[in-house]
Formats: sequence, C-alpha cells, structure tokens
Amino acid sequence: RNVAERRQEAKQTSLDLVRLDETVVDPAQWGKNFPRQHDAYLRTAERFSTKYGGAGSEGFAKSRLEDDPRLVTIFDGYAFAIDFNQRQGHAYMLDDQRKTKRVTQRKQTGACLHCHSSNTVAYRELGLKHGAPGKLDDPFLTDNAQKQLYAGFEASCKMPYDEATKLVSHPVTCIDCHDPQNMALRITKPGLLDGIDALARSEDPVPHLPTVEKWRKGDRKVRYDPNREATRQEMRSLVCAQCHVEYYCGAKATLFFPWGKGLKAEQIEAVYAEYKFADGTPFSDWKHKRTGADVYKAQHPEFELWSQGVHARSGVSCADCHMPYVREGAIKISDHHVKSPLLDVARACQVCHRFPEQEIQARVATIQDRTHHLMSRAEDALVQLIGELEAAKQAGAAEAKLQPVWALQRKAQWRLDFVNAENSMGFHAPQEAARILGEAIDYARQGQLALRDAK
Amino acid sequence: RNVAERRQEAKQTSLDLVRLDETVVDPAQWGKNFPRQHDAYLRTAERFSTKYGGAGSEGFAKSRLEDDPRLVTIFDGYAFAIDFNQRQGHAYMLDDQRKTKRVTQRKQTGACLHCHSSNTVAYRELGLKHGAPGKLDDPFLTDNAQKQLYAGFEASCKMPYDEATKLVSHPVTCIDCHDPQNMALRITKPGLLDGIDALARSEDPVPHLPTVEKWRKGDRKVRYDPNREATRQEMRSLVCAQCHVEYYCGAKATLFFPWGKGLKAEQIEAVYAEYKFADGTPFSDWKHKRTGADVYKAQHPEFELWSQGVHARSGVSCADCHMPYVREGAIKISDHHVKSPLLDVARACQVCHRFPEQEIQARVATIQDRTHHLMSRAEDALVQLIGELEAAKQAGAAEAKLQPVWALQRKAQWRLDFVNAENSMGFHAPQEAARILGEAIDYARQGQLALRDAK
Amino acid sequence: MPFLSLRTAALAASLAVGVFAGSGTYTFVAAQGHSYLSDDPAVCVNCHVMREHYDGWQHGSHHATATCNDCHLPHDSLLQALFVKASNGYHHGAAFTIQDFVEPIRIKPGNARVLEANCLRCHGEATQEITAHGTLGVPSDPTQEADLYGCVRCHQDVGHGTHR
Ligand code: HEC
Ligand code: HEC
Ligand code: HEC
Ligand code: HEC
Ligand code: HEC
Ligand code: HEC
Ligand code: HEC
Ligand code: HEC
Ligand code: HEC
Ligand code: HEC
Ligand code: HEC
Ligand code: HEC
Ligand code: HEC
Ligand code: HEC
Ligand SMILES: [Ca+2]
Ligand SMILES: [Ca+2]
Repeated sequence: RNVAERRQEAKQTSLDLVRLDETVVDPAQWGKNFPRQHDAYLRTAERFSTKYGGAGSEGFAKSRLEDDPRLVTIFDGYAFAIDFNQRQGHAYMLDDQRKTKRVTQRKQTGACLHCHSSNTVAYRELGLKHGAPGKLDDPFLTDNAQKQLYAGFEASCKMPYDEATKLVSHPVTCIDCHDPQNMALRITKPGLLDGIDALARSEDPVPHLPTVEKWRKGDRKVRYDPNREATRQEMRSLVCAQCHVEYYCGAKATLFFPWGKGLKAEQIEAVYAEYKFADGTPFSDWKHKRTGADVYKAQHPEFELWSQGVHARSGVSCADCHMPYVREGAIKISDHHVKSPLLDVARACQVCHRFPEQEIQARVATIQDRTHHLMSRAEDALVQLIGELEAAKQAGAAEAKLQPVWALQRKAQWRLDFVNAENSMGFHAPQEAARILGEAIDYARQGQLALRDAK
Repeated sequence: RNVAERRQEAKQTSLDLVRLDETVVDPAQWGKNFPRQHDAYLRTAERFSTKYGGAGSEGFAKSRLEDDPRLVTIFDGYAFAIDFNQRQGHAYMLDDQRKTKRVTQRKQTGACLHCHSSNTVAYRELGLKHGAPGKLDDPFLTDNAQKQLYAGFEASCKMPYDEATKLVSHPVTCIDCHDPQNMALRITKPGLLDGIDALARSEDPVPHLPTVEKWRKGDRKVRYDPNREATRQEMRSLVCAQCHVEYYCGAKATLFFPWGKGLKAEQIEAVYAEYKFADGTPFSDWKHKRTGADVYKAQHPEFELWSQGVHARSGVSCADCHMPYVREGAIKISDHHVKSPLLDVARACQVCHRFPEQEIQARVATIQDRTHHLMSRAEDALVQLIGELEAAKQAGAAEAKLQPVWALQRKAQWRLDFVNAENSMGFHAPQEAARILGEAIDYARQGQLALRDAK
Repeated sequence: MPFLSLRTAALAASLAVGVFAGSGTYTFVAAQGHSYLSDDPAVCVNCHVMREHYDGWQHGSHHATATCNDCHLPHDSLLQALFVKASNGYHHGAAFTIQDFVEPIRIKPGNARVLEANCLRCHGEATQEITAHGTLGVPSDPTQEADLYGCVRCHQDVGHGTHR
C-alpha cells in the first residue's frame, strides 16, 4: 500500500453500517461496523502452541490427563478425572463445553454457561420470562435491565445444562464486553458483579484496583459496581475477570466467586472452609474417591494470581498483554485475536521491555520452568499422600484418625491445583506461585507424617 | 547557588594532591584526591536498620541467633552456633571479624581475611617474602604482581588467623576496587579471579555476564580474566562478588568459590558433593553435633542469588542499587556509602521505576515477607527433622539406616541456609529463593518420613 | 563516539542525495521526508508513527529545553548533521512507505551513540567524574544491545516520559 492509501485508511476506522443495540448478539453484525476487530476475533479459531501454552502445548498432549496421569489420581471421583484438556481459543468455548465428558457423562447445571457463551441477551430474555420488569432494549445499566439479567442468570443456574445451552448460540461476543452505543467496555456477568463487590468489602489490600481502594474509603452505602466506578485501565482486566477466575458452580449453590476475604489462595480457602450450603453441610467440591477426603477444586485463577504479581501492581492489564495494540494503517486498535503473548512478543512485551525477543522468551521460560519443576515435586508428594491415605482407609483406619489427614490433603491439593489450574505456568506472579507450591509440598508431606504417627 | 559557583565546583571534582600508586593502602590518602567518595566511605560506620536489613533489623535482634533460636539447633557443633550477627557497614568488617567468637573461641586461618580487609598490598608483600618475583610497585596487572598476589594469598591461608590479621590494618579500601592510575575498577581478590574462571569453564548459562559467554565461544587458551575481559557494567557487580559470595575457607583446603558447575544452589551443592579434600575424605563443613550428619554451610551468596534474578538479566549491577549516583553540588558521583537501597529509594530505584517511594517499599516488603514466611516454614521442618534424627541416633539406630536421612538433612539444610545466609531476604531473585525453600521443605519432610519408615 | 571523517561524511551525504534524486524522490516527497530538514518538532509528526514520540516528548522533562534534533542529531559538525539527517530521512521515508519496520520502533545503535553524545554535550560537566575512566556508553561488545548501557540505561524517560 502506498502513502496515499494509508492516509485514506486513517479516516476509515469506524464504519456505521449497522445500528447496534442491546439486542444484537451476532458478532457478524457488529463486524460490519468494526471489520478489523471482527476479523481478528474470528482468528481465535486458529490453533497454536507455545512451550506451556495453547491447545496441546509443545511436547504436551492436548489432554492434560494424558500429559500428566498423576492428575487422574488427584481428581479421582470428580468429573475432571474423566476429561480435562488444554484450553484453546475463544471460538471453541461453547463447543468444547458442550462436548466435554464432564458435561456429556456428568450432570451439570446451566451455570456453566456463565463463562462459555454470549449470554447477556439470553439472561435478559430468560429474566423477562421469569417476570423481570422492563423490555429487552432497555439500556444495560438501567435498573430494569439489571433485574432482567439477574433473574435470568439465577433461573439459568437452576436449569439442567442440556436445556440451558439451547438458550445460547455464540461463544463470548462483542456485546458481552462492549456497550453497543459507544463501544466502552462493560461488565455483563453477574458472577463478577457480585464477586468484586465481595472483594471490595474484604480487608485485603488491592493496590492494583485503585477504585476499589477508593470505594472502601467512602460510605459503602451503594455496592461497588465496576460499570460505575472502575477506570478504563481496570476494565481492561475486569472484562477478563468475568471468566478467568476461580468459582463454585455445582448444583448446591448459585455460581459465585469466593473473594469475600481476598484473592490469595489461602484467603479463598478460608471462604470455603467457613461456607455452609443451604442444607447446612460444609462446603466441598467432592469427596475424593480413593481417600474419602472432602476436597476443593481450583479452576483457572488467572485474575487472582495476576493480582499478586508485579504487573498488576504496575497497572498492566490482561488486555495489554493478550490484546496488544496493532497498527492498522494509521490507527492502533486492540488485537481481538486473544492469545498467548508469546506469539507476539514485539507488541505484547516490547512496548514496555527494551530487550530482544529471544531474551524475553528466555525470561518467561525461566519462570515457567521453575514453576513446572516445583509443581511436579508437589504433585509427587500429593500422589504419595493419596496412595498412603487410600491404603490406610482400606486397612480400616478409624475416621477420627483420618480426619486430620484429610484436612492436610485438602490443603495440599487446593494449593497444588491453584497453580496447576492457573494457565500461565506461574508467569502471572512467579514468586507467589512458588510460595503456594512450597506450602503444598509441606502439607502433603505433613499428611504422610500424620498417617505414620497415627498408626 | 548560581551557575558560576556550580561551574567552579565542577572543576574541583578530581584533585591531584597526592600521587597514588600500588603501595598506598590508607584511604585517607586517596581521600585527598577524592574527598567526596572518601567522606561517604567513612559513613559506612553509620548504623541503620530496615525491616529485614542492616545491623539489628527493625524488630530483629542484632544477634541472628537470639532473633531466631532455631538457628542454634541448625548450626549445632559449628562456630556459627556460638556467634552469628546481622551484617553492618563496611567500616566494621575487620573489627567484627577480629571480635567474633567464631574467631576468638575457634581456630581460624588467615583465609578469613580475604574478604574482611584491604589485603591487595598485604598479599603482595607477603608474596615477595615468600620469594615471588618483582617489586611492590609493579603495576597490578603485570605477571610479577599477580605472582606476588597469589603467593601471598596462599601463604596467608596457611597462617593462623591471629598471626595473619597482624598483616592488615584496614577494612576494604580504595585500592581493593580501584586502579590508582585512573580509578577504573579492578578485581584484586584471588578467590574471585579463580572462581570466575571456574564459572566460565562450566556450562551454566550466564546471560548476565555477557563477556563470560563470549569467552566461552573463543579458544579458551587463556583463562577468563575479568580485569581483561569484563565490561565496565559487569565490573560494577564483580567488585562486590569478590566477597559477597558463598565460599569454602576451612583448614582443609585453600579458600575457594565453588562455581565449577554454575551458580545455582544445587550446582554448588553438586560441586561439594564431588569434592575430596587432599586427605581423600569427602567434603563437608562440619559434622552436625546432634544428628551426626556431615553438612554444608552457606555464606552470603548475594552474587549467586542476584545472578538468578531479573535485575541481573537486565544488566542492573550491585553498584546501581547499593552505590547509586548522587549529585553533590554540580557533579554526580557514586555514593560510596554502600548500604541498603531502601534507605535511598529515590536514587537507588526511582530512576528506573517511576513509582512512588511508598509503592516501591511495599513491593520489596511483599517479596521479603513472602520469603520470610516460607523460610520460617522450612526452618520448622528442618528443626523437627533434626530433633527426630537426634532421638533416633540416641536410640541406637544403625548407621546404615541413618545414612540416607543424613543425606536428606544435608540437602534441606543447605537450601534453607542458602536463602537464610543470603542478605536480601529473597529480594535479589524472589522466585528462585522461594523455589529453593520449597525444595528445602520437601527434603526435610522426606527425612522425617525416612526415619519413620526405617523403624 | 566514533568519528566520521569529513571525507566519508561528504561522500556518504552526496551518495544519499543521489539516491533521493533517483528512485527515492516520490517516497521522500510523499512521506514528507523534507521534515528532516527542519528543526521544528511538529514536522516530525508529519508521520503518524512519530506521534507517540512527539506526545511523549511533550510530556517529558526536556520539553522546554531540547527539541528532537538537539538529542537525535549530531552537533559536532554541520556536515555530519546533514548526513545523519539525510540518511535517517531517507531511511524512515522508505521504511514508512514500504511499511517494513518493526514496531515498537527502537533506536538503532548508531543513533543511540549520537543520542548519548548529546547528553554529554549538555551534561558533560556534571558527569565528568563518572565518565572520567571511560564512557558509560555503548558497550565494546557488539552483541550487546546498545540501549542497555549509557545514560539511557537509567534515564530512559528523559526524552519521552515513562513507557510503563
Ligand atoms: C505482563 C503480561 C501479562 C498480563 C498482564 C497477563 N498475562 Fe496472561 N499470560 C501472559 C504470559 C506470558 C502467558 C504464558 C503464555 C504461554 O505460556 O504461552 C500467559 C498465559 C495466560 C493464559 C493461558 C494462555 C494460553 O495460551 O495457554 C490465560 C488464559 C491468561 N494468561 C489470561 C490472563 C488474564 C485473564 C489476565 C488478567 C487477569 C492476564 N492473563 C494478564 C502474560 C500476561
Ligand atoms: C465469557 C467468558 C470469557 C471471557 C469474558 C474471556 N475469556 Fe478467555 N477464555 C474463556 C474460555 C472458556 C476459554 C477456553 C476455551 C476453550 O478451551 O474451549 C478461554 C481461553 C482463553 C485463552 C487461551 C487462548 C488459546 O488460544 O489458547 C486466553 C489467552 C484467554 N482466554 C484470555 C482472555 C482475555 C485476555 C480476556 C479478556 C480480554 C478473556 N480471555 C475474556 C472464557 C472467557
Ligand atoms: C467462572 C467462569 C467459568 C465457569 C463458571 C465455567 N468455566 Fe469452563 N472455562 C472457563 C475458562 C476461563 C476456561 C479456560 C481456561 C482453562 O482451560 O483453564 C474454561 C475452560 C473449559 C473447558 C476447556 C478446558 C478443559 O477444562 O477441558 C471446558 C471443557 C470447560 N471449561 C467446561 C466447563 C463446564 C462443564 C463448566 C460447568 C461445570 C464450566 N466450564 C464452568 C471459565 C468458566
Ligand atoms: C473478551 C472481551 C471482548 C470481546 C468479546 C470483544 N472485545 Fe472489543 N475490546 C475489548 C477490549 C479489552 C478493548 C480495549 C478497550 C479499551 O482500551 O478501552 C476492546 C476494544 C474494542 C474497540 C475499540 C478500538 C480498539 O480496537 O481498541 C472496538 C471497536 C471493539 N473492541 C470492537 C469489538 C467487536 C466488533 C467485537 C466482536 C466481534 C469485540 N470488540 C469483542 C474486549 C473485547
Ligand atoms: C504495559 C507495560 C508492560 C507490558 C505490556 C509488559 N510488562 Fe513486564 N513489567 C512491566 C513492569 C512495570 C514491571 C515491573 C518492574 C518494573 O517496574 O519495571 C514488569 C516486570 C516484568 C518481569 C519481572 C517481574 C516478574 O514478574 O518476574 C518480567 C519477567 C516481565 N515483566 C515480562 C513481561 C513479558 C514476557 C511481557 C509480555 C507478555 C510483559 N512483561 C509485558 C511492564 C510491562
Ligand atoms: C535491583 C536492586 C539491587 C541489586 C541489583 C542488588 N541489590 Fe542487594 N539489595 C537490594 C535490596 C532492595 C536489598 C534489601 C535491603 C533491606 O532489606 O534493607 C538488598 C540487600 C543486600 C544486602 C544486605 C544489606 C543490608 O543492609 O542488610 C547485601 C549485602 C546486598 N544486597 C549485596 C548485593 C550484591 C553483592 C549485589 C550484586 C551481586 C546486589 N546486592 C545487587 C537491592 C539490590
Ligand atoms: C573485601 C570484601 C568486600 C567487598 C569487596 C564488598 N563487601 Fe560488602 N560487606 C563485606 C563485609 C565483610 C560486610 C559485613 C561487615 C560487618 O558486618 O562487619 C559487608 C557488608 C555490606 C552491606 C551491609 C551494609 C550495612 O550497613 O548493613 C552491604 C549493603 C554491602 N556490603 C554491599 C556491597 C557492595 C554493593 C559491594 C560492591 C560495590 C561490596 N559490598 C563490596 C565485604 C565486602
Ligand atoms: C568470600 C568472602 C568472605 C570470607 C572468606 C569470609 N567472610 Fe565474613 N563476611 C563476608 C561478607 C560478604 C559478610 C557480610 C554479609 C553477612 O553478614 O552475611 C561477612 C560477615 C562476617 C561477619 C559479620 C556477621 C556475622 O556473621 O556475624 C563476621 C563476624 C565474619 N564475616 C567473620 C568471618 C570469619 C571468621 C571468616 C573466616 C572463617 C570469614 N568471615 C570469612 C565475606 C567473607
Ligand atoms: C567495594 C568497592 C569500592 C571501594 C572500596 C571503593 N570504591 Fe570507588 N567506586 C566503586 C564503584 C563500583 C564505582 C563506580 C565505577 C564505575 O561505574 O565504573 C566507583 C567509582 C569511584 C570513582 C569514580 C567516580 C564515581 O564516583 O563514580 C572514584 C573517584 C572513586 N570511586 C573513589 C574511591 C575512593 C577514594 C575510595 C576509597 C575511599 C573508593 N573509591 C573505594 C567501588 C568502590
Ligand atoms: C538500572 C535500572 C534499575 C534499577 C536501579 C532498579 N531496577 Fe528494578 N527492575 C529493573 C528492570 C529492567 C526490571 C525487569 C523488568 C523490566 O524489564 O522492567 C526490574 C524489575 C523489578 C521488580 C520486579 C522483578 C522482581 O524481581 O520481582 C521489582 C520488584 C523491582 N525491580 C524493584 C526494584 C527496587 C526496589 C530497586 C531499588 C532497590 C530497583 N528495582 C532498582 C531495572 C532497575
Ligand atoms: C532530551 C532528549 C530527547 C528529545 C528532546 C527527544 N528525544 Fe527521542 N529519544 C530520546 C531517548 C532517551 C530515547 C530512548 C532511547 C533508548 O531508550 O534507548 C529516544 C528514542 C526515540 C525514538 C525511538 C523509539 C525508542 O523508544 O527507541 C524516536 C522515534 C524518537 N526518540 C523520536 C523523537 C522525536 C520525534 C522527538 C521530538 C518530538 C524526540 N525524539 C525528542 C531522547 C530525546
Ligand atoms: C517519513 C515519515 C517520518 C518522519 C517525517 C519522521 N520519522 Fe522518525 N521514523 C519513521 C519510521 C518509519 C521509523 C522506523 C524506522 C525503523 O525502525 O526502521 C522512524 C524511526 C525513528 C527513530 C528511531 C530509529 C532509528 O533509526 O534509530 C528516531 C530516533 C526517529 N525516527 C526520529 C525522528 C525525528 C527526530 C524526526 C523529525 C526530525 C522524525 N523521526 C521524522 C518515520 C518518520
Ligand atoms: C540541549 C541540551 C540538553 C540535551 C541534549 C540533554 N539535556 Fe538533560 N537537561 C538539560 C537541561 C537544560 C535540563 C534542566 C536544567 C538542569 O536542572 O540542569 C536537563 C535536565 C536533565 C535531567 C534532570 C531532569 C530529569 O528528567 O530527571 C536529567 C536526568 C537529564 N537532563 C539527562 C539527560 C540525558 C540522559 C540526555 C540524553 C538522552 C539529556 N539529558 C540531553 C539539557 C539537555
Ligand atoms: C546507574 C544509573 C545512572 C546512569 C547510568 C546515569 N545516571 Fe544520571 N542520575 C542517576 C541518579 C540516581 C541521579 C540522581 C542523583 C541525585 O538526585 O542526587 C542522576 C542524576 C543526573 C542528573 C542531574 C539531575 C538533576 O536533578 O539535576 C543529570 C543531568 C544526569 N544524571 C545525567 C546523566 C548522564 C548524561 C548520564 C550518562 C553519562 C547519566 N546521567 C548516567 C542515575 C544514573
Ligand atoms: Ca472451584
Ligand atoms: Ca560455605
């Protein structure tokens, strides 16, 4: 292209071919006004791999269970022991969920859809059906629209998965992150709206979320609402925190993010430890099949781990690394091909780090290799504990003797899983990931000691 | 002050009142030409404390044994169990060594002086006495001068401490770091000259020492000599690496830095594990009094830990943080009051990190608190192992049964000590410090398990 | 910094001019390569890719004391200045037209040397003691990135404010 053409392009960034409003779910429609973002969005269907990232990371199987059979032991009795795969692009999120054996062979609720589909409109339609006030084209931030959203969300969580999934037809789309009027970012998922409010009410320092710190100093009468309070830079992470977080979404309670004490692994653990289900039973995700321990499952706590790292503290958002600016002609737009930053180090990292690409790759590899190595050590310890606990149980050990060991398994397993389920192999907060693994090792080994001492 | 005055000052920075040469040890003489550096140098006698740094860190006793009595158990049978203190300024190094009970109550050799005194001239004089060629005013880099240096160094290592210490009268001074002709940095301590050559010959990647990497690609006929090869920026760390490193300096071998396999904790451990003393016995620092294990002692591996961190990889030297530039009048010089950077965050950190001082302090505190917490966990595990091992030994366990547990104590203890003896509380390489501690916990707990299984 | 002999500079400058006269003319004109012949920072932003650097400079500490050319052009000889101007002007114009440059844009070692000489031109007195035994500057080892060393190793944000 020549210079004259480039000048021309500079002026054509936002077409106005389609009138977008709160009812337009189909990204192809939005794409008529924003073709570049839409083209990139479609490319999330491309498959790739890095050393530890992407679908079927280099040298690792796509199935995380095949890649590391210790996980089958660790998750025994839970759906994750049947099917657990490397993540892949956003384009696959709905399909992958519908096809996973965790859904086809186990009963799941509609809550699963919270993070695997475009449900902003679906929730509202369902809410209207359940008697929420107003109309579907009420602006999203109006009271009526919010009531529709919550009513639909709650209703969907009570539906069986197979039924609920018929209500949606797209993976995450434009409307889940953007206001159709002005393309500003917005939060549409109730899980995060509730979760961040709980976090705001906790005492945990959140230097990376300055408006939460600010809200805490106010009168706290109206709840913290990111759509009202958060800065643009915070929103560039919060839109991702709608999904890339630890959650509970089983049958015994409505989906929630366990942030009432803070975002650190042990703070979340403490929330679960205190939590009682509606029927009065204490919280757990499942009873471990081999050992009988009630244990917790961690899922993709990217937002939580990132929160403990130096990037978060420095105001570096998820979008800065995973959706870096790309020049399209004269203007810069956000790369809507959300992916591993290691595939585009120039744009994702070198804007801030003046080092050659090779050096940056080496730094990430150093961090990830360290995490991987320590994680493997923690897994060995946990698998040994599980084996010995199973044997003790089979040998008829009294429950009173098993109880303290179960508690240690739960602690060890939670910590190991927190790092393993997180998807950056420790990169988002290297020292914190290592600290958590150090504790995992300690608790697993203490469990083994307790078993021997109980004999 | 007006511009004219500033101009005036600018010209007075480097006086030429005294002719400096290879024989001038007294810093006061150098100070006549460089009064600003000398004034600051004298201020290393000031006492200060930060949360974890300095003499008698805030809330910690000056005696590290009083502060943490678990260390008495851990070092039992070794001189460090009698007396082990927080470091303080350079001005104290010779005095503190002469007065420590490790010297007054235990026999030590002259090797100790390698890092606690100005010995560039003392070594050469002693070398001349032992028949080395040339004269004392031969330029330092000549063959003769180097022969004098090495001859004196080796002779001093064979002398008893009390005798050798009479040969020196200053803590580290200008001549140990500077060429009197042009003030360029230089390495004068044989320990580092040998150590870095061993490192160069290893396979361990050293991205932070580019000239070592370059030397490795050459014909390797002449040994790696930092005084010939290193860049100025590397020298700004290497002058500190003359002393702030792990070493062996007992009676059974000449002082050496164990870098033949690399700088990581387990690489140094592997060097020791293979090492045999002249009398054929395997390497160890001492036999643990309670357990009978042959164990290793780690001392201040600042250079080694820094090497694993992202600052080293980014070309940030010890001097950048510990001797930042200060403006004095119209000129800027290196702050020769070597101290904790947390006392001068504005100069030491904020040129590179544009965050408020409070934020920078908080980042360091987060890193150090994590390390401290995990370290305490590792110490608990190790102390428990030691207690149980002692009990087993007293109960008459066979040596064959104790042997594998001793090996585990050695591994755990080495790793814990590596982080504990290092003086930045993990700051120099946060994730690496946590990784090492994670391993320490694992080995200590494995030792406890092995004891139970051996019964 | 390496000294360009007058003869080399003159030769190179006339070569560069020759190129402009030929195939480079369209590029040079269309991409407003003549911007390089002015000292006004505003002309640098004739290229939108220079926008960030311009904005950054406006927020930087030197906004009031130094313009682009004070830092980015050599000042020890007019001929050399013209040469660097011409070759940069040509290079950037070509790069801009062909769009073969890599973003983020990074200063090249030769230009980093020019930059550092300019720091010293203004701050030489203040830094004479720390530079007395050799420049802090561009490392002797060519495999090292030039911008890791020298003044900018610490004072990276003087020209364009903070990057992160
Ligand atoms: C400073 C840059 C940076 C920031 C900020 C950041 N990440 Fe990452 N992220 C990375 C890197 C590097 C990886 C490792 C990629 C790999 O191994 O290929 C990664 C990995 C991931 C992965 C797995 C990607 C894959 O392809 O396997 C997910 C998901 C992810 N991050 C989500 C997030 C979320 C959500 C946030 C914000 C809460 C965030 N990241 C913030 C750099 C960043
Ligand atoms: C609606 C929920 C949702 C939102 C919002 C969301 N993600 Fe995802 N993300 C997912 C799911 C689900 C997957 C895994 C899809 C699969 O494996 O089928 C995923 C996968 C990814 C991957 C892996 C891509 C690959 O090709 O391996 C990255 C990186 C990522 N997300 C980053 C982000 C970032 C950054 C944001 C915010 C800008 C974000 N996500 C917002 C749900 C979401
Ligand atoms: C709070 C948000 C959230 C909820 C709720 C959620 N997911 Fe996901 N899911 C994600 C994100 C983010 C990823 C991508 C990161 C990863 O793979 O760890 C993902 C990945 C997946 C994947 C692909 C990788 C794998 O694990 O095999 C499947 C399948 C999946 N989810 C199924 C489910 C099912 C079934 C449920 C309900 C029981 C569910 N998800 C609930 C956010 C969520
Ligand atoms: C997972 C969240 C997410 C989804 C889905 C998403 N975007 Fe975005 N979008 C972002 C983020 C983050 C930004 C950066 C916003 C900012 O900096 O304020 C952005 C920015 C934009 C912008 C502003 C210009 C730019 O590129 O920075 C446009 C236009 C846009 N998106 C269009 C779309 C369209 C069209 C779709 C659907 C095809 C879409 N987006 C889907 C997260 C998303
Ligand atoms: C928007 C700016 C920005 C972006 C983009 C960014 N970083 Fe950083 N990075 C920082 C800041 C700020 C720090 C903290 C240290 C500092 O102040 O320089 C940091 C620290 C680091 C560190 C050391 C801290 C640690 O956690 O170990 C590494 C490694 C790193 N970044 C790698 C990356 C990689 C890889 C990418 C791209 C995937 C990236 N960064 C993208 C700004 C950024
Ligand atoms: C990026 C900055 C940085 C670099 C580079 C650095 N240090 Fe430090 N160092 C620190 C900080 C911060 C501390 C913690 C000080 C405290 O806790 O008060 C520290 C602590 C120390 C201490 C203990 C100081 C005290 O007062 O207790 C010593 C000794 C030390 N460093 C030596 C070194 C050596 C030798 C090198 C190079 C091999 C080095 N440092 C490189 C920042 C740095
Ligand atoms: C000749 C050996 C030697 C050299 C060379 C040396 N140090 Fe030290 N350093 C010591 C000793 C010994 C102590 C402890 C003195 C004491 O506690 O009596 C010490 C203490 C320190 C402290 C603690 C100061 C305090 O007040 O708590 C710092 C920081 C430090 N050194 C940094 C450095 C740096 C940076 C360099 C290089 C520029 C360096 N040292 C060079 C031997 C040395
Ligand atoms: C390779 C260099 C080196 C050698 C050899 C060395 N030291 Fe040190 N020493 C240091 C450094 C650096 C410090 C400051 C850091 C610290 O306190 O950990 C120090 C600190 C000390 C201190 C003050 C803190 C404390 O540990 O109580 C004493 C006393 C001391 N050394 C005695 C000795 C004795 C006795 C010997 C010989 C057996 C010896 N040193 C050999 C480098 C060395
Ligand atoms: C522990 C090592 C050490 C000691 C001892 C030491 N210096 Fe330095 N000195 C340095 C370092 C590091 C630099 C920075 C050199 C560089 O950047 O090349 C320096 C730089 C200098 C400079 C150059 C200007 C400047 O300030 O950067 C002078 C002059 C100087 N020192 C004088 C002295 C005098 C006089 C003494 C004794 C009173 C002394 N030094 C003791 C390490 C030391
Ligand atoms: C000469 C420049 C320079 C100086 C001086 C410096 N840093 Fe850094 N720092 C860096 C670079 C470069 C990185 C790596 C990340 C990046 O590329 O920004 C970094 C990373 C960090 C990180 C994140 C990495 C980690 O190890 O956790 C922290 C925290 C940090 N610095 C704190 C400090 C403190 C505190 C000081 C002063 C005692 C200091 N720095 C002095 C350049 C510097
Ligand atoms: C006070 C000195 C100063 C002034 C004035 C100045 N710059 Fe710079 N420029 C710098 C420095 C410093 C760098 C960064 C070099 C580095 O980090 O290695 C730089 C880098 C650049 C780069 C390369 C980008 C990069 O990060 O390497 C461009 C392009 C640039 N400047 C353009 C301009 C323009 C256009 C102007 C006028 C609007 C200008 N500069 C004014 C000092 C200056
Ligand atoms: C014709 C469009 C255009 C104009 C006008 C322009 N630049 Fe640039 N400049 C570029 C492009 C394109 C690059 C990237 C070249 C590359 O990286 O190969 C660049 C890169 C640079 C660099 C860093 C790359 C290097 O070679 O070191 C500097 C410094 C710079 N420009 C300064 C300036 C200054 C100062 C002005 C005004 C006097 C200016 N530019 C005007 C297009 C332009
Ligand atoms: C045209 C002359 C000129 C050039 C070229 C120049 N400076 Fe400056 N600089 C000044 C003046 C004038 C001031 C402000 C007056 C003062 O306090 O000395 C200043 C202030 C500074 C300051 C203090 C303010 C701050 O930003 O922290 C630093 C540091 C500095 N310059 C470094 C540099 C570096 C590094 C370069 C080269 C990249 C450079 N200067 C190029 C003239 C210049
Ligand atoms: C290792 C980091 C480092 C390097 C390299 C460095 N400086 Fe500085 N510079 C500093 C620090 C720190 C200060 C602040 C000193 C003070 O406040 O007392 C400073 C101060 C200055 C000032 C005075 C600012 C004022 O407030 O008046 C100028 C001018 C300056 N530097 C220019 C330069 C130049 C020119 C070079 C290259 C020859 C250079 N610096 C190299 C760290 C550095
Ligand atoms: Ca969970
Ligand atoms: Ca030792």
